[in-house]
Amino acid sequence: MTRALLALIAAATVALACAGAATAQEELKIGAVGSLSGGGTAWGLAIQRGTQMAIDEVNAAGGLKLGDKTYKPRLVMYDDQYTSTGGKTAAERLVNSDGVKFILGPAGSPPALAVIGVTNPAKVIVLSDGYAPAILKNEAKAAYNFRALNSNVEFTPAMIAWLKQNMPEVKKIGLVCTNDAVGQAALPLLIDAYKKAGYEVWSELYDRGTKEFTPLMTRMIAQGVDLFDLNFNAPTEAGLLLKQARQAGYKGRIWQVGGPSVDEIMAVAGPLADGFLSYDVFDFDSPAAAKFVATYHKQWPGIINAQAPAWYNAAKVLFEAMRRAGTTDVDKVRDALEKLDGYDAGLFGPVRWGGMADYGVNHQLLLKFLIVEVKDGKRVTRAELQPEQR
Amino acid sequence: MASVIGAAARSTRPRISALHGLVAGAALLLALWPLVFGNKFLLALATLVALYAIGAASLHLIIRTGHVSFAHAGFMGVAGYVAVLSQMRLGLPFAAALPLGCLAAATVALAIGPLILRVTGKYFVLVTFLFGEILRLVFTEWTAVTGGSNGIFDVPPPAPVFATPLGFYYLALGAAVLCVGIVARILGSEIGRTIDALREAERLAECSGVPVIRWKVAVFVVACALAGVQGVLQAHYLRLIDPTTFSIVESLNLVVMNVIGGMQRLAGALIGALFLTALPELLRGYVEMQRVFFGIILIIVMAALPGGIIEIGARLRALGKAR
Amino acid sequence: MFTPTLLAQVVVNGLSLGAIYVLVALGFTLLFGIMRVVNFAHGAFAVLGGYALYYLYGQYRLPYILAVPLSALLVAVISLLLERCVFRWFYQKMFQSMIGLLGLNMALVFGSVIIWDTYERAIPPAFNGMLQLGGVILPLDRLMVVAIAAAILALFWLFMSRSRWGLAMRAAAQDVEIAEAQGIDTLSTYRLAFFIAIFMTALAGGLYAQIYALSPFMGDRPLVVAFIAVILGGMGSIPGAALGGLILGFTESFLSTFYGATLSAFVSFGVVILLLIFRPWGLLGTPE
Amino acid sequence: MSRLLETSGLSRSFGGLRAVAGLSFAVAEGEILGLIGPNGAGKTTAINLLSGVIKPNAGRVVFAGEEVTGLPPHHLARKGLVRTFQSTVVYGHRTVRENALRGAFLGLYPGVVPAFLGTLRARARRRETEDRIAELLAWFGLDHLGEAIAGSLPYGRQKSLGMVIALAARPRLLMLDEPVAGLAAEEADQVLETIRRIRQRGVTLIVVDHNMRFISGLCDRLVVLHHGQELAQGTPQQVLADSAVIAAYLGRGHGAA
Repeated sequence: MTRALLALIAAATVALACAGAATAQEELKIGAVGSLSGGGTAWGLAIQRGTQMAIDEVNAAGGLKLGDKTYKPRLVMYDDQYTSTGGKTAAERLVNSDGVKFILGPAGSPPALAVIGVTNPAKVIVLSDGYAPAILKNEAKAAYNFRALNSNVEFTPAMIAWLKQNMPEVKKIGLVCTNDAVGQAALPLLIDAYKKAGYEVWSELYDRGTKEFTPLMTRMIAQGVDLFDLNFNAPTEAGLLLKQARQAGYKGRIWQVGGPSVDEIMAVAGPLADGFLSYDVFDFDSPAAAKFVATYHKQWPGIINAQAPAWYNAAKVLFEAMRRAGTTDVDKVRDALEKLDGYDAGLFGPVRWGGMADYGVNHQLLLKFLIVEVKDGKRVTRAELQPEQR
Repeated sequence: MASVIGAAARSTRPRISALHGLVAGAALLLALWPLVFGNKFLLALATLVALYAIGAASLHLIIRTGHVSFAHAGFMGVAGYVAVLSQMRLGLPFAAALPLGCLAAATVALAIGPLILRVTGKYFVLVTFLFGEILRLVFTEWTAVTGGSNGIFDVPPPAPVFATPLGFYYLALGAAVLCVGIVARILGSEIGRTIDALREAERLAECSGVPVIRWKVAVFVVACALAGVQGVLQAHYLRLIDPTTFSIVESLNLVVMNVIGGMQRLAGALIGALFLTALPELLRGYVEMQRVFFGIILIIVMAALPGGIIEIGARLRALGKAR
Repeated sequence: MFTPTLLAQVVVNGLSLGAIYVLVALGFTLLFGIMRVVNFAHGAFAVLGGYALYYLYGQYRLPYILAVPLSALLVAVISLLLERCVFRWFYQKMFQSMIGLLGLNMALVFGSVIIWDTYERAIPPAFNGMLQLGGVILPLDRLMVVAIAAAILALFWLFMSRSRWGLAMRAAAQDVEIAEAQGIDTLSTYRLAFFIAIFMTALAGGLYAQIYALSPFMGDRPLVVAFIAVILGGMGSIPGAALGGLILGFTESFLSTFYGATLSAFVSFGVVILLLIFRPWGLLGTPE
Repeated sequence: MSRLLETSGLSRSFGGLRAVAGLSFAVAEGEILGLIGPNGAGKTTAINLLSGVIKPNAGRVVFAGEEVTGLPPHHLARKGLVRTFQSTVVYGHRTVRENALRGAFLGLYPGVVPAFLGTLRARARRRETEDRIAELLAWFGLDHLGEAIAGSLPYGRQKSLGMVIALAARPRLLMLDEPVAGLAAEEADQVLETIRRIRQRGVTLIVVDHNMRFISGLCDRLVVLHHGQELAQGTPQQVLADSAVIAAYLGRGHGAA
């Protein structure tokens, strides 16, 4: 706690100093938008911390050399409050007040769509996250925005194929999700995917913020579901759904095509989480991750949100594109980004762009992912899968 | 506090022209500054302040009848969705969609008003709180029409002129001046004096021949229609419409604007709109601390100035008189 | 679908849900009933109670039976400072209290974010097993909440109706001026009522955090639940809060099981609105 | 004399308590009718029923040949049925003149559009009303207090202001709820005089009070209430001679008041 406070005081001092000292020479502002208040705060902090780590790395190596200039990147981040108004205001401020040309985030469809409405006309590069297909599939043909994390469109088909192969006894799928943007946009696609694969599906939406699912679980059990998919539920809700499903007497399998929230589920559900299978974006126990985890914990204690490495990755990808373009010129950096296939930022393997078949533009960063299982309170990798490049 | 109004109501005749001059000067300043300073972020912020001024002022109108509505953002949403849908699905021009949206908000207000306006004080707060939640649930659940939580995006600009930030600022400013002007005129006329009367002594006013419920409903309907203007314009400003813009948090924001600015005067609502829209932006630099500061500022203002920021003026005047 | 086992399960679920709601609503209704303060910071005190239990039980491993009351006591004692600096300004001021305490809620919640970060924590359950009777299941941790809620309710009722302090509180709730004329020290009565209200809220928050999950944003839901339960039963009425919480629990259990969560939300909001229009003082409150 | 107001079988109960039961009487145009009875006899309920503040469970009220049972107060005020309140009910934060203007709502308010636009007609109405109010205030000796804040006036003055507010609505029938309660004898005599002058202006009056001496000196006819029911009705002489009235009323020691 003391450390957090000290860090805070330091940050405030730095912020004040920077505000006072006009623009430091050769400084390169990297914008970020994310939820720093309200329910999406964990995602916002993942953006902030992942990006900050990538920036620290560049600065520790003496800055970003582009052509004959050396830039010192600096993070400027604003809160979107997980609303469209907040996203728009944050983007307006970054673009028009701070003159930022590159933005990471936000996470979540409402702010992401609002941010893109500002940044695309202003020709500002955005690497965002959010499951709404419209983020990429828009009138501007994505233009200056990219998606830095897989959406369900990318990982669902591979996971269902794996399910068919490894658990042939499953017949009826139960799906419970929030009625927010994620649930309403992504769930129908997931239901279709299951149905196409020959499964029966029972589904139900609940109001965002609900913590008590026992009645719903009782309802689900009465429907004879034999695989319960926690799909796109936020980590806590996923954990509570699992715990309360078990407490209500559900005996079937539970997995999650979405999330990922394995740590949170283990924390919330304790021993009841045993046997749970999940989509996972990042193997924190892999050798490649060790350095990331150590660096992260130097600054912040506690559980690392699974999205933090992906944002770190996104920021590194952006910096590499700048290096290759040799300039901060937005159009040149964008072209370099699009041609970045094969560059390895260290955590997710070589960059692969996809999305042409689904969004009409190859602006979707395809990240390899895992299927993990909880065994005796530990996470065990069952399979490593790649999204299909379409 | 109310005695201040009482005294003012009588003795303002000569001062009104000075007030008008002040208002006209302020309007001129608001219209001209973007031409001098080109800061686009300030422009975006000023646009938001103008939009919120509409919502806060229209809520103030309801507050003057003695009811504090926590569903105001919900009515904005009704207008916003109706206008956007009639523009995008029915192909109506903006000039027709805007009044249609406001009419829709007014219709909902007219349907619910006679029922809920019989309830007073904290109970009204709770009724409207729940009604606002119901409206939000409708926006969220009626996916076929409202697009659900994803909302409706790529909302076209009202007209090509208003597609630029500067153009939209003038649209928002114009709408704000018009709406606030309507509210000010209502409150300054015999209508406003009757509204004050039915708040201060409902039974007495009723026995003097004021049809109290009918008046309250009428004011509620007008206020909700005006709030609709903000809802519609906000959808165009964001270029999208979704339920998060019209949640209980937004309604609460409008109430906070009124209370923190001062519930007794229209100017309080406007000060509150400015304060509450600008302050978080000023604090935004201190990412993690901003909300803590904001919370503490709310406490201090409410504890030190129960009548709102506008009370500072009255206090200073009292101080001046004391010397 | 309406099998006897399922119906019995619905009733049991409703009872366990209702017990949580009752606990959450008690502190809220007390503050309102006596000081006319709509405690928008209710959720924040629940959060503090959650973190207190997290440390005392989850980290320092105190015996459960001690950790629960101690954590609530800890929060209540520290909160006396807030009573002095914040709440005292807002007694008997409806709207100012709403906004001021909204500010307090923000400050406390985001202060918690700085101290404890945003990620969700789990407080280890005191009991892991499940009670199974016929086809009906009741997890032991829920059973414990039902027991605690019943005990608190009984103790509180005794305190309010039998003790001198309880009577003073009720007198102050009826009419401040008369109470003062009768020689009741309203300020210290208020302080005591505040202390008890925060104690109960923190206790409820601890149990809530243990059953669900703990984060600085945990408090939003208890606030809404307390609001609705208290409106149902009648603002300021203790038995009302108990009845309101139980009704809410049973309704949610029944409707969500048989008709789904969305309908359940619509119906409960709609019913409460109708109740407010036709009987604003709630089921057990008294009209003004 | 034509009947201005007539009630028959007017009843209202709260829960199990019958506050007013089967009340029937008539008021003639230009008359002063006294409604008396000890505390708790149902006088206030009766006036609330007549002014529309509460609705009856049974019975009828006819005003100027028109059935008005259960109509809301503002409707009755429009027809000319206006009341005062027992406790001082005024707009406490406003000036005396503002208070009187509020009472004159019906004459003052020109309709939504003229009021919003502030048309010439609206201004003319305001001027007319202000003149009328000035006269009323002078009549009640409040003219020099026009700019005083109503809540700061002494009790007696506030009661007078209550009457001004009611008279500003230009009633045909004015109901006064305990007009002298809490006043000194001297002030009460002034009120008595004022009420007579109100009648001279062609206003019919119903006066509710429990002060037998005050009311019998003032009224043309009396209706005596006891436990919500009519005990006697007639001229003051007839009523005072009624044995039931003496038993119920004087027997309780109120008569000397």
